[in-house]
Amino acid sequence: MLFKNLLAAILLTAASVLPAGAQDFIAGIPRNETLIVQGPPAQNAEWFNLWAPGGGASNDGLQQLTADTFWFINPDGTGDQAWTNALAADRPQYNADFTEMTVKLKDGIFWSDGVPFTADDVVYTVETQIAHPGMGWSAPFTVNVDRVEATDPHTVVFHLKAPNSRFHTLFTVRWNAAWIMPKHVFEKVADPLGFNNNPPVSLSAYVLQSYDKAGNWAIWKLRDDWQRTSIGMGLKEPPQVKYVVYRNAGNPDARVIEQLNHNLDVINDIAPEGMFTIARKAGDNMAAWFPGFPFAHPDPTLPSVLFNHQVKPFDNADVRWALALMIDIRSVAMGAYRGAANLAALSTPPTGIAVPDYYEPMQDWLQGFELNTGTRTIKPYDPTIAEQVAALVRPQWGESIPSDPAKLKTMFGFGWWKQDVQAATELLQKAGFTKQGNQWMMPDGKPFAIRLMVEGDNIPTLARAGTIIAQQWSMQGIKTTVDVAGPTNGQRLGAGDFEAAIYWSVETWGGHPDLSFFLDSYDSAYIAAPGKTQPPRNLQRWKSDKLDAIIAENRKIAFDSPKVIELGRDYLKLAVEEMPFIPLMAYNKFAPFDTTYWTGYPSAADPYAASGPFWSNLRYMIVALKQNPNAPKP
Amino acid sequence: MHATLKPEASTSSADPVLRVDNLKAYYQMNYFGVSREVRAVDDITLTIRRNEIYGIAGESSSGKSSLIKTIAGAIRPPLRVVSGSVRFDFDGRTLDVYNDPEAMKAARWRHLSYVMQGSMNVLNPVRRVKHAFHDFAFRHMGLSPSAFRARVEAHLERIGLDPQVLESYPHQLSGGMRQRLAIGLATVCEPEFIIADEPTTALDVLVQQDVLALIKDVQMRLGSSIIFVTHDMTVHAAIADRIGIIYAGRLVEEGPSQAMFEQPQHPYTAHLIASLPRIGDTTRRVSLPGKPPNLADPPSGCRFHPRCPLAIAKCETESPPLVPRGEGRVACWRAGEVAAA
Amino acid sequence: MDGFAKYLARRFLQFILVIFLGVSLAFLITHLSPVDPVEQSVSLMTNFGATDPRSVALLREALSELYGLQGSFFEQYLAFWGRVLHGDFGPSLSSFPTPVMSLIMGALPWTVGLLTLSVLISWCLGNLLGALAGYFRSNLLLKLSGAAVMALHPVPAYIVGLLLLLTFGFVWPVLPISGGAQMNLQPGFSLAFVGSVIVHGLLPALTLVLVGIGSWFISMRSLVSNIVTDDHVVYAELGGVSSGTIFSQYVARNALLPQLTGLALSLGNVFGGAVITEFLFNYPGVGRLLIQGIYSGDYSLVLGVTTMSIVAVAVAVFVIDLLYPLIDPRVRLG
Amino acid sequence: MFSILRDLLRFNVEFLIGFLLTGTIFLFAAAHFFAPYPDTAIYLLPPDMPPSAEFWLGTTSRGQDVFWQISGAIWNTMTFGLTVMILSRIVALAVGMVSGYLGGKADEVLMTINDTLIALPNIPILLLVYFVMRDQMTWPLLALTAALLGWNYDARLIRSVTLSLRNREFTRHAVFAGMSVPQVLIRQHLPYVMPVVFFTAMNNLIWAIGLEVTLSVLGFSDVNRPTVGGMIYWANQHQAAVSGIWWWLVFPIVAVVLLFLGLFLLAISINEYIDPRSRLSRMGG
Amino acid sequence: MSALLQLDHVGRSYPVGGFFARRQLQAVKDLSFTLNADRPEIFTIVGESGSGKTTTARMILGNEVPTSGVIRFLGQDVAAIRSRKDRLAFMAKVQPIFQNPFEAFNPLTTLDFYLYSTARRFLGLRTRAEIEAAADKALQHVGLSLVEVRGRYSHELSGGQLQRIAVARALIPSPKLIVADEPVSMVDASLRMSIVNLFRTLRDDLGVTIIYITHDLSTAYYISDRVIIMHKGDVIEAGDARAVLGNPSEDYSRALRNAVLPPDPVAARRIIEARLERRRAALTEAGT
Repeated sequence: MLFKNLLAAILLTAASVLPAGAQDFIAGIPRNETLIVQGPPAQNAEWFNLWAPGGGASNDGLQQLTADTFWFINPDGTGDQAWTNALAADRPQYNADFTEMTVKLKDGIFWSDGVPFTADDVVYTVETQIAHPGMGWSAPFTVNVDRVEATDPHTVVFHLKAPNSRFHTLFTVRWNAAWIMPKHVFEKVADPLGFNNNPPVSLSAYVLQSYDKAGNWAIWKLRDDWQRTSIGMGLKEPPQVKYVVYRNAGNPDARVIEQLNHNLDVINDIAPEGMFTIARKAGDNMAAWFPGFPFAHPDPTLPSVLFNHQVKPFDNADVRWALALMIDIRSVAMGAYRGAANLAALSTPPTGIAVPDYYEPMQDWLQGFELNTGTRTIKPYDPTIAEQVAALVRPQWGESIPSDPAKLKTMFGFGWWKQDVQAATELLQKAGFTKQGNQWMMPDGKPFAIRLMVEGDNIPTLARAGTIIAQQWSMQGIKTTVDVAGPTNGQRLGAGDFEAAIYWSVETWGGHPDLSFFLDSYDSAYIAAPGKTQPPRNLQRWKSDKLDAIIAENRKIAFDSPKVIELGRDYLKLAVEEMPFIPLMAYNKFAPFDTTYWTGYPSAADPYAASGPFWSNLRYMIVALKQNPNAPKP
Repeated sequence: MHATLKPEASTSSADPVLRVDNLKAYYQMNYFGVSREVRAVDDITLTIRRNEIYGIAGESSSGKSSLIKTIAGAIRPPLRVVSGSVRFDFDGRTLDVYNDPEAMKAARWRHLSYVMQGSMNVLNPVRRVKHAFHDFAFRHMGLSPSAFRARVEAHLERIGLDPQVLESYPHQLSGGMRQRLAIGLATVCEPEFIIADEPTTALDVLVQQDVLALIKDVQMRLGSSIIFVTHDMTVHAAIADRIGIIYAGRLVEEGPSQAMFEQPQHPYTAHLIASLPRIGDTTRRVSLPGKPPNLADPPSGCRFHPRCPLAIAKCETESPPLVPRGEGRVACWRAGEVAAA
Repeated sequence: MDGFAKYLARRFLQFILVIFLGVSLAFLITHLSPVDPVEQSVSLMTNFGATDPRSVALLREALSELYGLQGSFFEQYLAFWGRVLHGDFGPSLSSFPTPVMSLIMGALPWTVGLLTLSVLISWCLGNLLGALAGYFRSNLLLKLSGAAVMALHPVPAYIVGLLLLLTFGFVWPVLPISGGAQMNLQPGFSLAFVGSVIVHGLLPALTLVLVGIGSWFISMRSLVSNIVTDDHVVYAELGGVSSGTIFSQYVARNALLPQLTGLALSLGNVFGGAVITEFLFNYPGVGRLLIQGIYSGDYSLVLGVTTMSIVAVAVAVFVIDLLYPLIDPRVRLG
Repeated sequence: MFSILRDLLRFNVEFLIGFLLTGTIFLFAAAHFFAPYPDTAIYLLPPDMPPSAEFWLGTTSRGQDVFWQISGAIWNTMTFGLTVMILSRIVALAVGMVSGYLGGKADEVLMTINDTLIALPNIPILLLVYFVMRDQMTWPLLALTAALLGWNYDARLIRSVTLSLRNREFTRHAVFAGMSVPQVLIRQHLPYVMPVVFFTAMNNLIWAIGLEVTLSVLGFSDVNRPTVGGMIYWANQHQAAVSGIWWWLVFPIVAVVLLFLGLFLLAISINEYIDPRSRLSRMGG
Repeated sequence: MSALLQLDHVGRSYPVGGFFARRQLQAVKDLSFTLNADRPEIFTIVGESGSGKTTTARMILGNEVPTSGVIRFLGQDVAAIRSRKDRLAFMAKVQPIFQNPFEAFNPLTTLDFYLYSTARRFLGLRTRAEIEAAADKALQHVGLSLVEVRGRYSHELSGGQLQRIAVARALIPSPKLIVADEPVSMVDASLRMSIVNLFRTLRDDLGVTIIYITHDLSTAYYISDRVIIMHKGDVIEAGDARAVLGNPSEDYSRALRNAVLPPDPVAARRIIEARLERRRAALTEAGT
């Protein structure tokens, strides 16, 4: 009796409550004016001070939608269309020896509280941060800036401590950059480091509407005066997206479910299998970078097998090459990405402008590249890898896989090193290794074993790649165990506490051929002693005189100089010869869009803006989206 | 001598209120292949009359406790009734304990109550005593709650307990008080029949005397029949009208207590009585040789024969029947010779 | 009363000692953590931009000073106790300079609401079913529900939650699968908000109830099957007391007493959050906060949550010890 | 020993079912030693194959045979769970019995430690210890850590049993028969404590397996060693739940549930067998 | 005369009562008596529950420490014996017999283990044969043999047999003193006398002094040499057993004496009848 009553009560409650739960996904905001984007959970959600550490909603729309600075580079773009003048009216102007940079600012830009934006805000930004170590851009300003002045309300002149032809990149957004502070707000604050800036005034087209104190969501609203912003000025029509919701949509499974339920328009990252599920279930309501397989968007970062050059025997290029030749990249592509990988043999991501500037012109050189194994010379490059991978995925994807090799190269990459166990054997022997049974012994007689570090479930595809490479090496006689570092990954990489790792030490502008974005930090002067923390980028602690020469040369020339590409190619050739790390592929992200409410997302065919929710370039996508006329009516 | 305290049994009426016929109740156990059958109650027939106190005596594990549990219908597996019947006669209605469970349940406490050994544990330790009275007796009394309470209090006063005990928890009371309370609980509905299982064991001498007096008092007032078990022959001497002696699951002798103490018919009874020490007498008492029989594998013939000083060849092979002798019954091939021995 | 006061004093001393030892141990372990909050912040601030190695070094230095991480281990330990005694866990390192306390206080209502209810429901349900199953051994319905509970018992919380998430979010999408309340709804005692909180809490709560019910069920059933053979139960049966009364007043009542200690412990544990469930359903509670803290090397935060949990459990045990005499008359009156 | 087993099998249905279940799963788990592929090998088989005649339980998205994966995973998880269980039982027994028997100062000290550990929240402590140990965190070490966190509540139960045994006459008798403390504890008290040990052992095992899964799900696991939690971890990494690869998740869980049910039935029937009350009635008397 | 055991103004109090109402209970008050080492006797302590007799036994055995006064065994303060070695030496001379033989033997331990353990620990015997011989010899004293006991469990034997085995075990180290706390109260009446008779034999044949603690006046009368009657911690009456029990002088002792039911229905009924009369009178009085 009791059970029956209980059961009845439960069912009754369920019946009355469940439909209510399904209704009204966001209270009081029309769904068809709202773009819902996957954001990270904001710890310390009430913190809106973008210029001080403190967590908060920085990546939940704060910097993407309200902050602004001089210039933007579209990482997916090529040539001039990749460059956008935002607050600046023009490109940066340096003096001859690169000790002075002058920036002209656009007129008619206002903060969301109605205060005009002027050069004083810029000066204040730089000076305040220099005065407060610990603020986000304090350190680079302190290192570079001798003096900054506003020569008139729309002109700023930076006097630098030393020549620096790339100083403007501090204010150039690829992912983010030094954002301009609202002087009229911060000057009233005693401690800019302890100020939560809540609510934030906006310099861009959207402004904070409401946020979750628990950090699960933040909602941004189109400014009424959106035209008085750098992005709004350029628009011909008003943006159709009135509200942008950044929401923490939970684990990858939940993200897939939420998008299928039309509660999440933009996904940042899911596993390939989740992507395939959405493609299968959402049908026409789905858009992605590629409309069909491989779907994924290649980020301008380069997942690689990093070696710690300060740990023997990884200081030996022959060993590194041998390990590269033991890899069957097709299995890696299949295992990590189910084939949906954009493979990279060169040490720069095969995205954006790198394709016409580096990948296409260097194919001949790659095919002609000869490697001395100690007993013979081989030509390790295999330009047909894309076709081979295509053949592997065709059973599953069938007709959607084209047969045109040129198209396949944009999907799967230009080529990679052919697995060549014999050559690897010769290289190892050349390096003094011996093989006992199926076990390689190092020159000192110890068995050659590798701990391959991966971050883990934060970047599952790389963890997956790591397990396959480990298996391949193990099968060739080098016992490799995968070590999941989790949250300690970054620190261990920095401290050199690893032998080999799957991570990236190369990131580029994507939309600009200049490689200084990462290359400058490869200068051997910055290499830390073993055990000490290495500054970002040169995590493998690769030291090369030739490289130093390239870096020195690159510093001397201007950002837009055509010589940049030449030096870039020199670097790429050097990296092939020395194989300081084994580049694998672009960091492909599965980031499907739901087109039920919005259309016009960027794609490989129309890469007009970046689409990653955490990328500040996203704003150019948001203002370009169009309402789907077939959207369900509220 | 007080008139009501005559040791002669059943003067008032001779009609039986309890009839136990050929009752067999065995422990049938099967633990992981070890099957055992313990014949705790082995073919026992007896009747108890109205207004009579019937004592059951025997050593531990003789089956006396099993017998009284079987009579009370308080058995749980592995103890099972194998054959025979237990019938009560209440208000002219015959109730078979094992055939009329519903009627039995209704009759409990109204007609038939039970005093258990170990009064320590029979009351719910986490509730006040008054709840026990309510749970056990309220529905039989047909009284309003306040009238019921008054009745219970009066009843407790009559048996010499402060009604305040109703507000107590069991563990706040001494052993003697608890035992008195148990008797109070068993008699509050004035039942015709009371089953008492070792009601005075483990009580101090002074308390024991008190409780025995109480039982006798209540019995006389209500005219109830009481069947009770104890191994202490002196307790039987003090209040039983008739005594049944159990040995190895069987009734070996039964008779009025006075007669039994004066002239035991069975050698075992004789021994039980003879071994009792008494103050003022330091002559050496002999104890019974041997050990109590194992009921899972009892001796052949008369079960007492291995320890019997009078045993003859016949005793080893043939089990003596329980036959009338004198004022009672006895099961012994040499029954006549005991007194002489 | 003298004896009681003495007992109280000793018990209180032990209570303090437990908290002291527990928190010290937690301090030790958190400070052995290899995750360096400065490095975490540095990598957060430098990961995506062009980075000049010289400025990174400068940043690291500045942050280290800002977070107050200088000083020996022992000095930090003393400073920690100094703050804790004032109910302050210092600033969070990953959410600098927001105080840890305000982060915890933000998450606590969610967790306490969710967990208290789930613990109570699973305790009541598990005990009720367990008691019924232990008393009415032959009832088929009870046997079946017992089997269901038993089969559910070993299934890890994550799986139960995942199954619920898939069932009610994917196959039959009727319940929200993420978050604590509807978006853009301002917290308050409005019908909409409370309703939304309840609806959002259904799946995590159901997960916790399903996961928690098993152990209560099993222990209650075994307690009851011991109690039914007790004399007072047998005696009540002989007294013709109705089986309903016997069940509730003689069996369940006695068996519940030991379960109360378990309930108190579970309620104390509420302050530690339900890590897996909150993680899975993205529930804005202490458990999720804790995971974030661990990931970001925010030992102030981790230590704050751990300390709260230790104190809560110790208090719960202490309180139940003090209350027990009021609950169990045997202890009260000896 | 063998005759006990035979008796239990012949005369106790629960034991029989439990034995069959546990035995089957054990054999199944032991079979991984004879698996056709190494249990860490990936992409040797076509991925995502549903259960079929060729792959009985299907294949994972990593190209592994679910059958052989579960086989190895159950073995490893069981080893972990049993290690935690046995270690923590030993500590619980030692602390509970010594504390209950000796009483006084020893009891106070042990119970303060015990209460401290009760108050420590398990998951954060384990995660932190995992962080501290990192690469050195092998599964035996993890098992040890878990065991150190998993004995305290049960030690209290054991202590209360010992406390009541301490005042039993046979304990005093044993002392006057010259038995030493270990002799009293092991010979006289242990049989009475064993049912508690067995009863708590099952809960502890469930807790340990749950812990393994929890840590794995949160990403704290040795990916080089297949376990039930590890399988769930990898299934998550491949979003098996939403991708319809249900066999990757369902079968390991079914195996765990069956294993647990088997062990539970074994535990309650063995408990009945070793329970002093049942032993006594079996011996007669 | 040398004293085997000397109790000198011994007292013992406990905190009692529940959680909220604790008080001190004086279980034993100022108890003094001396047992002579040269003349073995059966010294009986008679009392009801709560009289302090069991507490006295526990103090003599060293299981509890007096809160006042001293207990000396062969001149040594019993409470001061702390080390395991001293305890063993003490236990070799003073051995207990417990009330409930079924409780005194762990039902899951074979009976012979107790015998062997005693022989091994107190006699220092090592070989199996020696140990078994010692056990058998002790069992012979109580009319049993090792063959009957070996490998048996307590439930396989009767209470009387168990109690005799308990006595045999206590005899193994040839103790000077045996403290028997209610040794027959849980034994069937028919077997009771076999134990009681055994105590006589021990005293007469082995020269063991026995402290016999009981509430049963009839067996006390039957075997005791000297007796003390305790009530609520106080000694009410002490002296020669026959004299005290046969003709008690104190009110309490007399009441106790008169409550003993004789094995005779007529006399027993008269006692109950008298009690009943008093009850009725008391109730009538209360009623009026």
